[in-house]
Amino acid sequence: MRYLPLSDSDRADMLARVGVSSVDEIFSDIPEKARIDGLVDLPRRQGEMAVERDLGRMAARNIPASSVPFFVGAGAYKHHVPATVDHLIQRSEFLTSYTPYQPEITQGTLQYLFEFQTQVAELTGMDVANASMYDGSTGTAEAVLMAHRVTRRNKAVLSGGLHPQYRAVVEGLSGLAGDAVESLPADPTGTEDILSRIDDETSCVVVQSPSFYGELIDLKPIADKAHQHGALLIAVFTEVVSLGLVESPGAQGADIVVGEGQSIGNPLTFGGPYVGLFATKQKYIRQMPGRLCGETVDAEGKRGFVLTLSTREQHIRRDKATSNICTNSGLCCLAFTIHMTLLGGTGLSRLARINHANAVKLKKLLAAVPGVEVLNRAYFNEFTLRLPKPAHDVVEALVAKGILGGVPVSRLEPGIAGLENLLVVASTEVNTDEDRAAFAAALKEVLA
Amino acid sequence: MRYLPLSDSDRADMLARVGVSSVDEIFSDIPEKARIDGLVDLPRRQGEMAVERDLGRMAARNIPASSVPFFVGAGAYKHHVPATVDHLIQRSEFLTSYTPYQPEITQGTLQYLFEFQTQVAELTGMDVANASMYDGSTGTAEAVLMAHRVTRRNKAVLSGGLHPQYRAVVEGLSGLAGDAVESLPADPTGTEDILSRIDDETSCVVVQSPSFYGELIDLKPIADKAHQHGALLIAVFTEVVSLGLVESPGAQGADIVVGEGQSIGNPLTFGGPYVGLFATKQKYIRQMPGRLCGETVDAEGKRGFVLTLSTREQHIRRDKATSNICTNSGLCCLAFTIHMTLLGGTGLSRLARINHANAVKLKKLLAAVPGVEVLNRAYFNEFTLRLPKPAHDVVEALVAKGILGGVPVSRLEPGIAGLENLLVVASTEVNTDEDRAAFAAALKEVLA
Amino acid sequence: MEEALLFEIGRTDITGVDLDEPDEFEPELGSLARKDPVELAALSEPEAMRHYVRLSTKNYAIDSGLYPLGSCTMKHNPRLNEKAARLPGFGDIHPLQPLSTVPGAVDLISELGHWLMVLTGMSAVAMSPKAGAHGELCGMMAIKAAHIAAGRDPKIVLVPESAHGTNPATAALLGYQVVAVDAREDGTVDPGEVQARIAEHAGNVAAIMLTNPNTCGIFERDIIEIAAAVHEADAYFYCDGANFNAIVGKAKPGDLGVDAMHINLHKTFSTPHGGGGPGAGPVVLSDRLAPFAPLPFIRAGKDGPVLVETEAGTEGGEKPFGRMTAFHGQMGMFVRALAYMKSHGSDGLKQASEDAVLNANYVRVGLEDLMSLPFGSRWCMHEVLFDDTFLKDTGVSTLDFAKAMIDEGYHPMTMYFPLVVHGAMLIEPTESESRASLDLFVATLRDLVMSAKRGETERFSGAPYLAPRRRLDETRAARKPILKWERPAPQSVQPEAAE
Amino acid sequence: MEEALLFEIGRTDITGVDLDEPDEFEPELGSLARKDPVELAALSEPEAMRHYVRLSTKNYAIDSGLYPLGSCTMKHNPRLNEKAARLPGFGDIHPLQPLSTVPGAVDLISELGHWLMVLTGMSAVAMSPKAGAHGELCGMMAIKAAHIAAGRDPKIVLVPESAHGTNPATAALLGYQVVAVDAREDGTVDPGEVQARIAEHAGNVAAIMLTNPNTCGIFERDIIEIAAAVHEADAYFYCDGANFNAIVGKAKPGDLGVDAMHINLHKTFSTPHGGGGPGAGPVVLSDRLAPFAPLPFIRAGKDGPVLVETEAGTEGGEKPFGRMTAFHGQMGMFVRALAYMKSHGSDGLKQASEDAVLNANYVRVGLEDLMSLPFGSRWCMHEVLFDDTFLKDTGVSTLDFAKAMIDEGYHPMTMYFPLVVHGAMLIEPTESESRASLDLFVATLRDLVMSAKRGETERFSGAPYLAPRRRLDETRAARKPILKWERPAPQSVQPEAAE
Repeated sequence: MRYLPLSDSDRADMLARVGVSSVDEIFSDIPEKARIDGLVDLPRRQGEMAVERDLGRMAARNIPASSVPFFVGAGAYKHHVPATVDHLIQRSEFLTSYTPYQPEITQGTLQYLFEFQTQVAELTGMDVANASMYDGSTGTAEAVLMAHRVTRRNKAVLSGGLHPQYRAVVEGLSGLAGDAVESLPADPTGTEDILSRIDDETSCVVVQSPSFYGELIDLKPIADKAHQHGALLIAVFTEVVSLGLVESPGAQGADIVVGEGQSIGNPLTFGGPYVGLFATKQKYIRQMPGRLCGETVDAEGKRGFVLTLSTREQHIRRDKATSNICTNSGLCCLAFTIHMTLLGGTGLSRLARINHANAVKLKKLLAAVPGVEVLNRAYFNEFTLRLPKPAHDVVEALVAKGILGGVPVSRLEPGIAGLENLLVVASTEVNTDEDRAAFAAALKEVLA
Repeated sequence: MRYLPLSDSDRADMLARVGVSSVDEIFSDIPEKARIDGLVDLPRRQGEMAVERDLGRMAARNIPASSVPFFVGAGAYKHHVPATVDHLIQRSEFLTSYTPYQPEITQGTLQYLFEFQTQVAELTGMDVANASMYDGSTGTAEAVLMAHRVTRRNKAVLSGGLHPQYRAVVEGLSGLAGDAVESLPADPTGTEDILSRIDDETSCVVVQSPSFYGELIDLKPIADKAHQHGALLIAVFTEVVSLGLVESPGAQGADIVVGEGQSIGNPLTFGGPYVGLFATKQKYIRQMPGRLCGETVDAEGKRGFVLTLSTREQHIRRDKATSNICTNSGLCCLAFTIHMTLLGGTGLSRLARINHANAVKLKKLLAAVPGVEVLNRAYFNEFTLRLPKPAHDVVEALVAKGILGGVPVSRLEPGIAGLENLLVVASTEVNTDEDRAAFAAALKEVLA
Repeated sequence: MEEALLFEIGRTDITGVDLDEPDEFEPELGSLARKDPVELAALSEPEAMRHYVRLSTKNYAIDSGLYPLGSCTMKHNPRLNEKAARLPGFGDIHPLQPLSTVPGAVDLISELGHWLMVLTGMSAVAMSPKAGAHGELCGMMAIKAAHIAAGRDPKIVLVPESAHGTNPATAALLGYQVVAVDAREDGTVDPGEVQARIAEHAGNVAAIMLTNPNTCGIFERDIIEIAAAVHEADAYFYCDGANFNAIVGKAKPGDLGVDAMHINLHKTFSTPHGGGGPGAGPVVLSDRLAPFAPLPFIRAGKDGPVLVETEAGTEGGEKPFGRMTAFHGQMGMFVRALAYMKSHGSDGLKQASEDAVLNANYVRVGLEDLMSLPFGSRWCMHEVLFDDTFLKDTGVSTLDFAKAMIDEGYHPMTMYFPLVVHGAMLIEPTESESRASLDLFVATLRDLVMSAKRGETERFSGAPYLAPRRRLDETRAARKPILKWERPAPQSVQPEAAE
Repeated sequence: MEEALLFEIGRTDITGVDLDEPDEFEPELGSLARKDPVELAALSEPEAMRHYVRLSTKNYAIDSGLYPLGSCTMKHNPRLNEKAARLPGFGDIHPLQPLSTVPGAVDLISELGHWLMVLTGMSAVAMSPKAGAHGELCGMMAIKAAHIAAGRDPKIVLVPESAHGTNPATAALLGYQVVAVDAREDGTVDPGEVQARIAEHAGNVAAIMLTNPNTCGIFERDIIEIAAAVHEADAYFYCDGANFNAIVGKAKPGDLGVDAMHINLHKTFSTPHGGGGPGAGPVVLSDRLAPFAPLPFIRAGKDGPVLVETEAGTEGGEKPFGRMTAFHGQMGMFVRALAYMKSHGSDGLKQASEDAVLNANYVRVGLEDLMSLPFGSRWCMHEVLFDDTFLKDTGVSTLDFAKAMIDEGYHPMTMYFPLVVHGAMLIEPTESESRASLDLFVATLRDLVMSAKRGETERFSGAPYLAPRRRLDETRAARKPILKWERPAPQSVQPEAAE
C-alpha cells in the first residue's frame, strides 16, 4: 500500500524485535468477542487512478458556481481568489504542520496568526481578535456564551435578521446549556423593533448586518440601548467583504464582532471548512474563546510569537475553560491572511465597491421584472426579492435555464407564511453584465 | 499592476536618486526613430479573473485525453501520474530556481539530477546518462552529431521505423550542418533490411524500438554489424515504460541510447515540455552533449554534487562545444525522477505489464473487427492497423463517436502510397475494458 | 533569515490584486458607508509570495520529518486528497445552491457516512461537527437531548483523569458537573471504580466520557463491563475517538458498547492539520442516540440519499436536537477522508492500524531499557508513554529533553500529557514512518538520554540552539498580551542608520 | 539536515504506486522480454514526499529572495500561469490527437505568436524551438536555408566577444566559422568594425549575431547602422533576444533591422526556470526569412488559425527548412507566457521594462562609488555590470565576493561573464524587486565591499559558511567523474554500529 512504508519483511523483523509472533498478540487487550475476524465489509484498497475516477465521477454530478451565472449567497459567497493563495497554503510546511505548540519551530504559523489577528481587528474596528473559530455560526454561539460570562446573565436576544442557521446553532447550544434565547421573528425588511426587547436581564443582543436578507442595519442605537442596560452588542456578518465599504461594527459600538471570513481566500466547498472571525474589546480578552497568538521575545531577545493566555483554554483549564474549542481553522486563516495581504485596505475597498456596484446593477434589472419587488433600502451585495410565486419553484425553474438564482428563504425558514415567496439574491465581482442580463431575462420568463 | 512592487511614488523617488527626470532618459540610447511612442497595439492589462476566464474558454474548446476513451500514442503517451509528483515539482525551491551554477545553494537540484542520471543509466542499461535533453527528437539529432564526433565520419543511417518527426529533426539539422543522412523508407512491419546499409563510412545507425509502428526490433544483430564497421548504434525509444518489460538497449549492444521520458511523470501538454533521455558508454562521456551532474566533496569533506565536465559545454568551450544546448528540462527531469522513485523497478515492471496486457486485449478486440489487419508480431503497448479505408477519415468518424482512436500514419507521412490506411493505436494503463469495447464497437460501425 | 511582519514591509497605498474601479454608480448603502479607509497594508504578488514562503520555512511539518506528537497523529497527508478536494464539483459548489444541482455532493457525504458507520459498527452518524471537540459537544448534546426526551436530566459526567481537556470542558459547557474516575495502577479504568462513582451519584449520572485506546496508549480491556455499568445506570457511554486510528479494522466501538464517538478525520483519516485546523469531527451514534442526531442529516431515500436540512423535513422517528453549525459540515475534509479511505480500503485501513501499533511498540522496545515506562514493560497501542523517572537527578526536565530533540531535527513528542503521569512524554510515530526512520529516531533519543545521564545539561537547558528561535518567553507574552501589530506613532521618527 | 540518495534509503522490493498485476495473459513481446529485473529502488509515498521536500530546502529560489543573476532574468513567476497550464484543456491534450479536437490549443499558439510579432515588429514567428539556444539554432538554420535558396553559402558568422557562449556554439554547429568583432571602449559594437570585418571576408559573411541590449547591459546605439551594413553585404542580422526584457514596449527589434531573434519565454515572459529548464525559444523572423520558418507553423485561415505540420500542407511562398523538434513546441510554456502577457497588457509590459531598467540603475547608483564600472558611470539597461577593479589588492576575488553573498542570504550575481570585462559581476535585479528589497541588497553589498577593503579576507575566502554545503571541489568532480550512484559491492558488509 503506497502510504505504508513497512514491507512484509520489515514487519516480520520488527515483530520479532518486539517479541511477538503476530501483530494480533499486541491487540490482545481487545475483548475477544469484539475482535474483528478478517475484514470489515467495505471495498478493498484502490490505486490512485481508480480513486481519482470514483471521486471525479461524483464531482461531475454537481454544477460548479463558476460554470453558470451564479447569484447564490445567504452566508457563503462566490469570490475570485488569486492563484497565489492556494499555492501558498499547500506549502508542506503550512499544510502538514500541527498546532504551534513548539513555538521555536512553528514561527511560520504563529506569525501568520498574528498577522491574521491584526487584520481582523482592523477590519472589525475592534481592539483584539482571536486566531479564528470554526466558522461564523459557531463563533456566534461562542460569542453568546462569552457574553453570558462577561455579564453574568444568561438571556440573549437574537435579531430576526440573523441567518436562520446561525440562530439555530445559538438556540441549540444555549437551549441544552440551560440558557434563555429570545429570537425575534424573521425580519426581511430590517424594521423590527429590537430596542424594546432589551432589558436589565439581557446579556446580549445579536444583530447581523448586512442582515440575512441583505439589509444594512444601523447598529449605533442598538449598541446605545444595550449599553444602557449593561448588555453587550454582538455584531454578526456573513459577508466580510462588506467591511471594505460599510462602517465597521466596532465604530458602531459593538462589544463582540463575529463573522464568517470565507469570502476572503476560501472557496465555497459546499459549506466548509470556513473561518470564523472573532474580535472584541481589550477588556474582555480573558473571557474570549479560542486560541490567541501573542508577541514576545526569545532567549536572545529576538521578537517571536507564541500561543498565549492559554489558561483560558481547555487543555489547561479543563472544565473551567472559556470554551471547549481545540482545533481552529488554521489553514483557512492563512488563506484569509494571504488574500487580505494581496488586497490590502485599498484593494478590499475596491473589491467592495465592485460588489456593491454589481448588486446595484442587478437590483435595477430585477426590480424591472414584472411582479418582482425588492424589499431592501440599504444593502451591500445582497438583497431580497418578493416574487409573485413560491421562490423555491422559481429557483428550480431557473436551474432548468442554467442559472443559479439565489436562495429561497423557505429553504431555511420553511412553512412560515409570508416568507415562501422571498428570494435572497447575491451579486459579487464574479458576475458579468451578461450574467445579470441572463438572470433578468430568465426570471421574466419564469414569472410570465 | 500586481506583479510590480514599485509604486508611483517609489518610481519618482528612485528616478530622482538615479538623477533623471523621466525613465525615458535612460532609454535614450535607443535610436529615436525606433522608439515606441505610447503603447504597442495590444490589449491593456487584465486582472487575474479575466485572464483565467480567457484562457479557460480556450482550454474548454479542446477535448482532454481523460474525458474520452483514448488510444493516441505515436511518441507521446497518456499515463496516470501520482498527485505527489505535480505537488512536489511546484515547490517554490524547485520551480523558481535557476540552473545550479552555485552548487552550495542548489544541492536540491543537483541531487535530483544525480538521481535522475542514475535512473536513466539503469533503465537504458548504459554506463552514464546526462541531465536531460529538450526531448527525444532533439536528443536523437544530438546523438547523431555525437556519433559524428566519435567516429569522425558523417554518414548516418536512419531506420524506417524511426518516428517520422524525429527523422525530420535529424535530417533538418544534419542537412544544414553539411552531414549526410540516409533514411530508409517507412517500415510498418519492422522487416526492413538495414544491415546492408551499414558500411565503413557509416557513422551511426539509428533504430527505434518499439518502432514508430509499435514493433519491437531486435537490436543485437544491428549492433554487431555496426560495430564490425566501426559505426555506432543509436537506439531510440519514445515509450520509456517499455523498458520495464523489454530488454534494455544497452543489453542489446547500443552505443548511445536516446529517448523520450514524457511517459514517466509528465503530462501530455500538447507536445511539450518533455524530457529527452540520453545515455551512453563511459568511454564517450567527453563527447556527450548536455549538462552532467557529478559527485564530489565540499571543503569539509561532505559529499556534494556539482555540474561537471563543463568544458564540453558552450558557456566554456563556445564554438568548440559538443552542443549549443544550454537550458535543459530540469523540472521535467524532476517529475520523471519522482514518479520513477515512487514506481521503483518493481512498480515500473508492473506498470509495463499492465500496459502490455491492455494492448494485447485491445489488439485481439480490434483484430476481430471485419476488415482490420494488425501488422505487428511483437509489440509493447502500441501497434499498427491496416484499415480498409483511409485512416484519417476513420479517426475523424471515431471523434464523432466520442473516441480518440489513434494516429493515422498519413498525418506524419502524407501522400505515400500504402500508408494512407495505416493507423497507430496505443493502449496504456488508463484504458478500461469499457474503453476498449467502445473503441472496437465504434470501429466496427465506422468500417461497416 | 529574519522576516518582518507584513505590516512592516507592506504599504497601504498599493494593492496586489488588479481590480478596475466600477463605472460611476449611485451607492445604496444608506447612511452606513465607511468613513475612513481600511488601514491595512498590502504586498504586491512577488512580495507576498516571498513573505509567506519565507515564513513557511520557519515551520516543522510532517513532510519535513518524523512528528511524534502523541494523541495528535501526525501521519502522511496524500496529495491525491488535496487534488480531489479541489475538483470544481466539490470545491466550487455553494452549500445552498439547489439540491438538484449537487447530487454528487450528497452522495459523497452519504458514502463517507456509510464507511464511518461500518468501521465503527454504529447506527447513525452526525456529519456536521467541525472538529473533534465540536463532535464531543455534538455527542454530549445528543446525550442530553435523549435524557430530556426521557424526562430526566441527570447532572454528572464521569471523566477519567487521563482524559483530553476537551472532555471536561465539553461537559462543563453543557452545565454538567465533572466527576473524576481514578485509574488503576496500569493506567486503565477499573469497572469497579466506575460502578462506585455511579453508586455515589445514583440516578444523577448522565454519561461517562472515555478515550479508548486511552491517552496512555493502552486499550481499556474492561471497556465492555464499563459500558454495561453505565447503561445499567441509564447513562450513556461517550467515547473520545481521538485514538480510533489504533483500532480501525481491529474492533468496532459499537461492539464495545459505545453510544457516541467523534472521529477526528484529521487524525484517523489523514486530512491535513494545517497548522492547527481545519479539522472535522463526525459523530457516530448508537441506536439509542440516533434519533437525536442534529440537522442536517442524510436519510436513505428510494432514489438515493436525501439531505434533510430542517425540522420540516423530519419523519416520525427523527428528533434532531438542533444544529451544530450552518450548512453541512466540513465538505473539504470529507472529500479528503473518503479519498484516503478508498485508497486504503478495508485491508489497508486494518494494515495501517497494525503498522501504527507495531511502530509504536518498536519504538518502545528500542527505548525501554533507557527511558522509563510508567506502567511497566507492556504492549502499547499506537503510542508509547514514558515518564520522567529516567531523568531523575540529571537536572534535565521533560521540557528540556523535548527542546533538545529540536536540535536533532525532530519535533518533540507530546509533553506533560496525560496529566496522570509525571513528566509525561507521549510518542506516536504513526504508520507513516519507515523502519529506517524509526531506527534513526530511536538512536537519536538513546544518544540524548545518555547525554542527559552523563550530565551534559547545557545541551538541554539552552535548547533549542539550532531552531529559527531560541526558547520563547511565554510568561512575558501572557503578562501584558500583545495580540496585534500597532502602527508606530508617527512622531517617533527613527534616527537614521543608528547602530 | 543531511539527506541521503534515494537509492540509499529506498528498497527494490517495494513500490510507492498501487498497481494490480494484470490478469493472466499471453505476452506478445517476441524474443525481447527483459530478462533481469529493473534494479531501481522505490520509496513509499510518505518517504518520497519527505525526501524531495527536504532536498528542495537545499535550494535557493526567486521565491526565497533576490536572485540577481545577470542575463538570466530571475523574476516573479505568477501562480496563475501554473494554474492555467494545468487546465485539462491544455495539460491533458495529445499533440497528435485530431486537430478538430484541439482548436483552442491552435488558437492559443496563434494568439501568443501574434503578441510576439506585435511586440517585436516582425513578420513571422517559429514557435517550436524548445529553448533560447534552440531558437538561435532555428534562426541560424533559417538564415542558412535562405542563403542556400539564393544560391549562396557564405561561411563566416560575426560574433562580438561579449556574446553568450551559445552564439558561437550555434554557428559552429552549422559549420560556420566564427569571426570575432571587437568592442569599443564603452562596451558597444562599432559599425565601422563590423564593416571592416565584412570587407575582410567580402562575400563570405552569412550573418552577424548580436545581443541587444548587450551582455554588458548597454543598448547598442548604432544597431541600425550595423544592421544596414550587414544587409548591404547580403548577410543577415541574428539578434540574441536574451535581453529583450529590457526593451519590451520601448522598441521593436523589427524597427532596428533584426532578421531573426529568439525570445526566451522563461526570461522575458516569466515562465519558471525550474532548476534549469524547461524553457521555450520562439524565433521571430523578418520578411526575408519568414518563408523559411520550420514546420510546424500556423497560417491564418478563413475559419481561424490553421496548423501546418508537413510539407504537404505548405502553399506557394512557404519553404520550411525542416523541423526543429517533434510536435509543436513547448505548449506548457506558451500557456504560461500568454497568461503573463495578458495580465500585463501593453501598458504593463512596458512598465515592467521600465521598472527593470530603473531598478538596475538604482542598484548602480547605490554601488558605483564603492564598486567599479568598467565603462564608467553611465546608464545601464536592465542589468548593471561591475568589474573587479575595486577588489584590487584586497585578496578577494570575484568568486570569493560572490560566495560571501551567499552567507548574507543572497544568490550571487552572474560572475566572469561577459568575458570582455575582467572579473565581471553582472547584476540583474528585475522589475520584481521592491525598493526596500533593493535598499537592503545595496546596503549588504556595500558592507561586503567595505569588509573586503578592510582586509577581512576570511569572510570571503572560506565562504560560504552558512549554506547547505561549503565550497565544492569541482576539479575532483571533473578529474574522475562520478555520474551515477553505484550499488556498494555486496561483500562489503558494514560493521555493526561502527562509531
